[in-house]
Amino acid sequence: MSVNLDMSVKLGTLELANPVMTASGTFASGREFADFIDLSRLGAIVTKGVSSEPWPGNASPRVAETASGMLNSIGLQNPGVEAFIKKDLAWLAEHAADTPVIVNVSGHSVDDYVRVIDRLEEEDAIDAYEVNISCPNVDEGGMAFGTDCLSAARVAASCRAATDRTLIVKLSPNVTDIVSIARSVQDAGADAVSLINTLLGMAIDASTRKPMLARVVGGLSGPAIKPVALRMVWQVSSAVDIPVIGMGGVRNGADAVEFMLAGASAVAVGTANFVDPTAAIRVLDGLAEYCREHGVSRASELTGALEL
Amino acid sequence: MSVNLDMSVKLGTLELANPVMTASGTFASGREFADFIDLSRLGAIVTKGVSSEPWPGNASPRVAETASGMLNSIGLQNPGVEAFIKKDLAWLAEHAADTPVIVNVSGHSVDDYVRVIDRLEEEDAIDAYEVNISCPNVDEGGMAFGTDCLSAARVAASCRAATDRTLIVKLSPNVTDIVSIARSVQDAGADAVSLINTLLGMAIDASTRKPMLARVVGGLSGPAIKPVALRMVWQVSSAVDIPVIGMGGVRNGADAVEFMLAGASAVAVGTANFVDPTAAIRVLDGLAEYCREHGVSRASELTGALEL
Amino acid sequence: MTAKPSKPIIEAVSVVANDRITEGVGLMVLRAPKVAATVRPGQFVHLRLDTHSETILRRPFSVHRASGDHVELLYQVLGAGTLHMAEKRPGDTSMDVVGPLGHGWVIPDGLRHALLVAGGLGAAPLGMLAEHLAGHGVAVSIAQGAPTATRLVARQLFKRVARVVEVATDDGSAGERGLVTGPVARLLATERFDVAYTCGPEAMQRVVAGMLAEAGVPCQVSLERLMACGIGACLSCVVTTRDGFKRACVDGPVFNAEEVLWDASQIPPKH
Amino acid sequence: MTAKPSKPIIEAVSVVANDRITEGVGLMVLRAPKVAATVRPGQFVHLRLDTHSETILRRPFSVHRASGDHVELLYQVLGAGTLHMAEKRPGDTSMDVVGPLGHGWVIPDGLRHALLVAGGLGAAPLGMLAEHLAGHGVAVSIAQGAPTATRLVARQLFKRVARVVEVATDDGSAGERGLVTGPVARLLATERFDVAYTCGPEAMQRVVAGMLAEAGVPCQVSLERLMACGIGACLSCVVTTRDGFKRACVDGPVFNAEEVLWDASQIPPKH
Ligand SMILES: Cc1cc2nc3c(=O)[nH]c(=O)nc-3n(C[C@H](O)[C@H](O)[C@H](O)COP(=O)(O)OP(=O)(O)OC[C@H]3O[C@@H](n4cnc5c(N)ncnc54)[C@H](O)[C@@H]3O)c2cc1C
Ligand SMILES: Cc1cc2nc3c(=O)[nH]c(=O)nc-3n(C[C@H](O)[C@H](O)[C@H](O)COP(=O)(O)OP(=O)(O)OC[C@H]3O[C@@H](n4cnc5c(N)ncnc54)[C@H](O)[C@@H]3O)c2cc1C
Ligand SMILES: Cc1cc2nc3c(=O)[nH]c(=O)nc-3n(C[C@H](O)[C@H](O)[C@H](O)COP(=O)(O)O)c2cc1C
Ligand SMILES: Cc1cc2nc3c(=O)[nH]c(=O)nc-3n(C[C@H](O)[C@H](O)[C@H](O)COP(=O)(O)O)c2cc1C
Ligand code: FES
Ligand code: FES
Repeated sequence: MSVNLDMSVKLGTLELANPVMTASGTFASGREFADFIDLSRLGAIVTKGVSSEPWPGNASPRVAETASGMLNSIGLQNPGVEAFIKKDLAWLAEHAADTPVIVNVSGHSVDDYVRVIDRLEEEDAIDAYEVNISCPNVDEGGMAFGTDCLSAARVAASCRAATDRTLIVKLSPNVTDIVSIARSVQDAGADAVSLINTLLGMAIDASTRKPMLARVVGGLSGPAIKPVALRMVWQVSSAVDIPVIGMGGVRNGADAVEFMLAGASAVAVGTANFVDPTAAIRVLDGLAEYCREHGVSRASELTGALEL
Repeated sequence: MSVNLDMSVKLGTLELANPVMTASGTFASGREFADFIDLSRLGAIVTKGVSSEPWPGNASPRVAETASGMLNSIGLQNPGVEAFIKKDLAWLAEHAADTPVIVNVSGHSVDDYVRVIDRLEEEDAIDAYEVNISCPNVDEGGMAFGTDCLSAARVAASCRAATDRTLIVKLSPNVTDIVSIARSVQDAGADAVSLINTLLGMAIDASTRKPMLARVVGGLSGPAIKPVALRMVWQVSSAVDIPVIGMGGVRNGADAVEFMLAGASAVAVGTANFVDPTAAIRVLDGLAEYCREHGVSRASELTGALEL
Repeated sequence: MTAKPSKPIIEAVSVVANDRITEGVGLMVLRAPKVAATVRPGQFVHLRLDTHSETILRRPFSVHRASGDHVELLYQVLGAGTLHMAEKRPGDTSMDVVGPLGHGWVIPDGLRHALLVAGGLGAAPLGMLAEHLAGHGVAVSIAQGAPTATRLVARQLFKRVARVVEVATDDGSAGERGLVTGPVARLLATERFDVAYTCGPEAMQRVVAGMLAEAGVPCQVSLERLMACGIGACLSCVVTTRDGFKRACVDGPVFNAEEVLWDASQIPPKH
Repeated sequence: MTAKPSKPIIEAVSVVANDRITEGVGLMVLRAPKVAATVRPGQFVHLRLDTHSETILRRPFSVHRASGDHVELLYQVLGAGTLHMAEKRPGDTSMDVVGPLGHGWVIPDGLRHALLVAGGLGAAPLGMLAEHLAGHGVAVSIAQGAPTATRLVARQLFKRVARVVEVATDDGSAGERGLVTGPVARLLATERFDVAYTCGPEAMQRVVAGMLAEAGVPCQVSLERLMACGIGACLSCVVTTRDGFKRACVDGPVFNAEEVLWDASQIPPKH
């Protein structure tokens, strides 16, 4: 990277070396990608969702391919916060000590979220929490918290009270008015919002007459949803004062630029990691190349620089 | 078509020879497609949106291609109900007299919708109205009516009072809870609901930093949105008693089958008409072929036949 | 010479040849007997590149030439679609076209001398016109502009059929240095034209149309718009005219210059 | 013989050959020197077919054989991806693979006699194993089943390296009429095996695993699951085992039969 190009961005008080992070649930805790990329180059690693107790996830099939996208109904399968600390956090501390770690937090209830954070507060080497109030794949909690201003604010406020670390709230796109949800969590003390989580969708196999997912419905991700994601990032960033982390179908540098122009301070790469394990780094390199080609000396200048 | 295969379906009291219709705004009033297909084979022709006065539509560019989809911000450009009657209805009466005609109705206010219907009540050769309370591309009215139960019910009730013809209300997917909107319009007297209209989206050109659409945001359609559409058709048809017309990314017979399994009584072909002017007929032929191959003797058996 | 256009059809095509003719420009020869037999100068085809691509829309291309069973497309490589186009090999049968589409150039009765003004790839729809006019004994003069010499496409064709070809390039690498307006002014000063036909960047067409209006020469322009359907159904391609919005795909792409209100930039600005 | 698998890489591949070997089955030979050099029997590659296709996910395929710079994939044409695969021509350089992936077959020390049980395309991951075992002096017996004679893929390879190949087809067009369980029962009755390896439809593997458990022969199964990432990150490919969920892509696709709880049907039922 050229000495003249400053890729760093700020999310509240959290400084990142560059705006490219991973999207929760698509990067595990990084270990699986260490064969392919240099984790220390990432702006941040966002871990898979972590709950207070182990969650088994949903029955299979759990994924289905759709036009330029995929559905998943993994259901936040994870071994619980204790195992996460022992295995994932420890591995990260050893192998990616310089990369900021953002832990994605899942819960079936407000107390559940707080329990995870309480436990993680005892650990070092965590830079921020991303509270997932938007998972369409669990029956209790999950997306239900993210589709109503009051409950979204309740989760955000309780998590806020539990930590001084950077608090990001992850928003659901399955709402009439994402701006009012974003405002609610901002008012409840969130330092940033991330969006979008997956769109609730469904796929059917005509020949067997069965849903493609055992759970029937699942979350749609990938390039197909990028237009919806860009629109929401633009709407939300125009309305709130806290930084926005944009995601939804990002797979190259141009996509990252588009999200930043729409108002994102940072971007996350999700489904693209499955297609190409080096996707996050390609996004980063592409973004840097764009900046150099377009005479942008600080990547953060792109944020909100859409010309209307 | 084999004598043994009954393709007919019912939408309330309206009988269609088969369940394949065109999606409003993607088929004009049929004339442009007469060079390519036999219009009399369609289950119904759904016209473009018609308003009481001429509407100019939005500035250009009005379309942008996205991954497996497209955005449009046409903005319901139309010459108004009088010109529609003189040109389009007259043409249809002459060239597609046997094909049921469903007029898609646009309005900026409740009165506006009613005015269009009042005027059309004077005309023969209209089989149903589809009231569009879900257009994301107009500033007043449009989608605003479709994202709130009360205003949706208000439009539906006023239109209901204005006509005895089959009344279809077209729903917006840009809502937290499409089921409650569907219930509201059912309770207000709608004979059927159609869904989904487009998802609100946005595209940006990184190199110029400008939105791809002059109006900035537009409606996303095409295969990309099919998973969202299927999910909503399934949710709505499980919750209401009136028939559901399903659409969103339908381009072949299997897609039509999927929508019917999810609960649709009929399906509409939209964006696919742009890609292939014979798309609607291909969907129809594909659906019939599926029925024959799978021993389905009445297409209507497929409605809601999803095996869970 | 201006019969009603024949009905468009969908025709499966196969690639006969596809060659890069200069930096970023390709010439694709397609076998498309039905379209080749009915297309008229200035009409276009709507090309489907692939049925399982994530870019779902067709791409509109003027027919550059048509002869026998073949139509030729002269195309600039810009984005996903044209990149994909450039990869097609002879023998490829994965594409189809809808066409012929649109109203082409109108050739007035008794036409004796025509001026063709081509800017960059705007030469594409003028190729077939030039051949057609010359074949009918019309004198053809051509003013052609491009950024640089290698971008002066269709030069052989133009030289073969035109009485005069005057050239300008931005960098002076061929003809005079500057815009195509130079040659146009010179030709207008020395010759009399019954009609002018122009295609190229919209800003150029606008200026050229102004010069011709001043010179009292009726001018036809061929406009590009984003086109979803290409057959008049979607209203994505509107052109603002004195009579309100018209659809470039069916009411154009050729318009009389005087009816066009040059008040909007419609194409994604990168192009 | 069971060293830690080598690290997976992304390798650009070119098509050396791609032939239809029977109704609906193709054999694709890819130039992929790095993967070819490190892949072990039972491992797979995750194939990206196209970068502008609307089907965005990679497709997992067992390496059927590897030699020199080449890997061979034996594939059944089922849906969008494999249809597209069947269209690829020699010289195509549009694809890449991630691989080698997964834990392959475990070859116990001192192995002398192995039973391989292949159902349909389950023969794919057993090809390289059979060659490898034979090359190391292990006696190989094979029970192979398929719907009909033409679907008995890899027959030449199996005949070349195995001591015995017993065959069953549903329609009796080759070998005995019936399921592969017939030949398995016969082989188990007459011979002693140190280990058995099986791949094929899950219902078949389950029954075969049961027979082997009864006969006291340790059995390894190779399971197919929908795989988004193929590298252990997405949890789309879980297999229910006695120790909870395991990921087929990194903890498998080969599992010891006894650890698998055959309680879920994971693959879209059409296949
Ligand atoms: C009637 C007509 C005739 C044309 N004839 C020619 C020709 O002979 N030779 C040639 O090189 N080009 C011609 N063009 C322009 C050509 O259609 C575009 O360059 C091409 O569609 C770009 O596709 P892409 O995928 O490479 O670009 P992308 O930018 O990736 O395309 C994205 C979308 O924008 C549309 N688009 C982008 N640029 C244009 C444009 N300038 N005009 C219309 N749509 C555009 C595409 O069709 C597609 O829908 C013509 C356009 C029209 C309307
Ligand atoms: C480890 C492993 C090894 C395999 N080896 C072989 C092999 O050697 N030869 C062979 O013919 N097939 C093999 N398969 C199955 C092969 O991956 C599928 O047949 C193929 O992905 C189908 O793709 P499609 O686009 O044609 O089908 P579609 O049904 O259109 O695919 C849709 C989605 O479902 C997935 N899918 C569909 N069927 C299967 C399946 N049976 N297993 C896993 N994913 C599936 C696809 O990958 C894709 O994501 C293997 C699968 C796995 C998991
Ligand atoms: C398989 C899968 C698992 C996911 N798991 C989580 C999760 O645990 N927590 C979360 O907040 N989001 C989760 N997501 C959502 C992504 O983080 C992201 O918001 C979404 O996929 C959109 O981005 P993309 O289109 O780049 O994938 C998951 C997405 C996928 C595809
Ligand atoms: C260019 C365009 C114009 C449209 N105009 C209308 C309209 O006038 N009225 C309406 O109710 N829906 C309109 N729609 C929405 C479609 O009828 C349909 O609901 C939507 O596009 C989803 O279906 P599809 O994915 O098959 O296109 C329009 C869609 C497009 C793409
Ligand atoms: S391109 Fe659809 S109306 Fe012209
Ligand atoms: S395929 Fe992603 S974890 Fe196995």
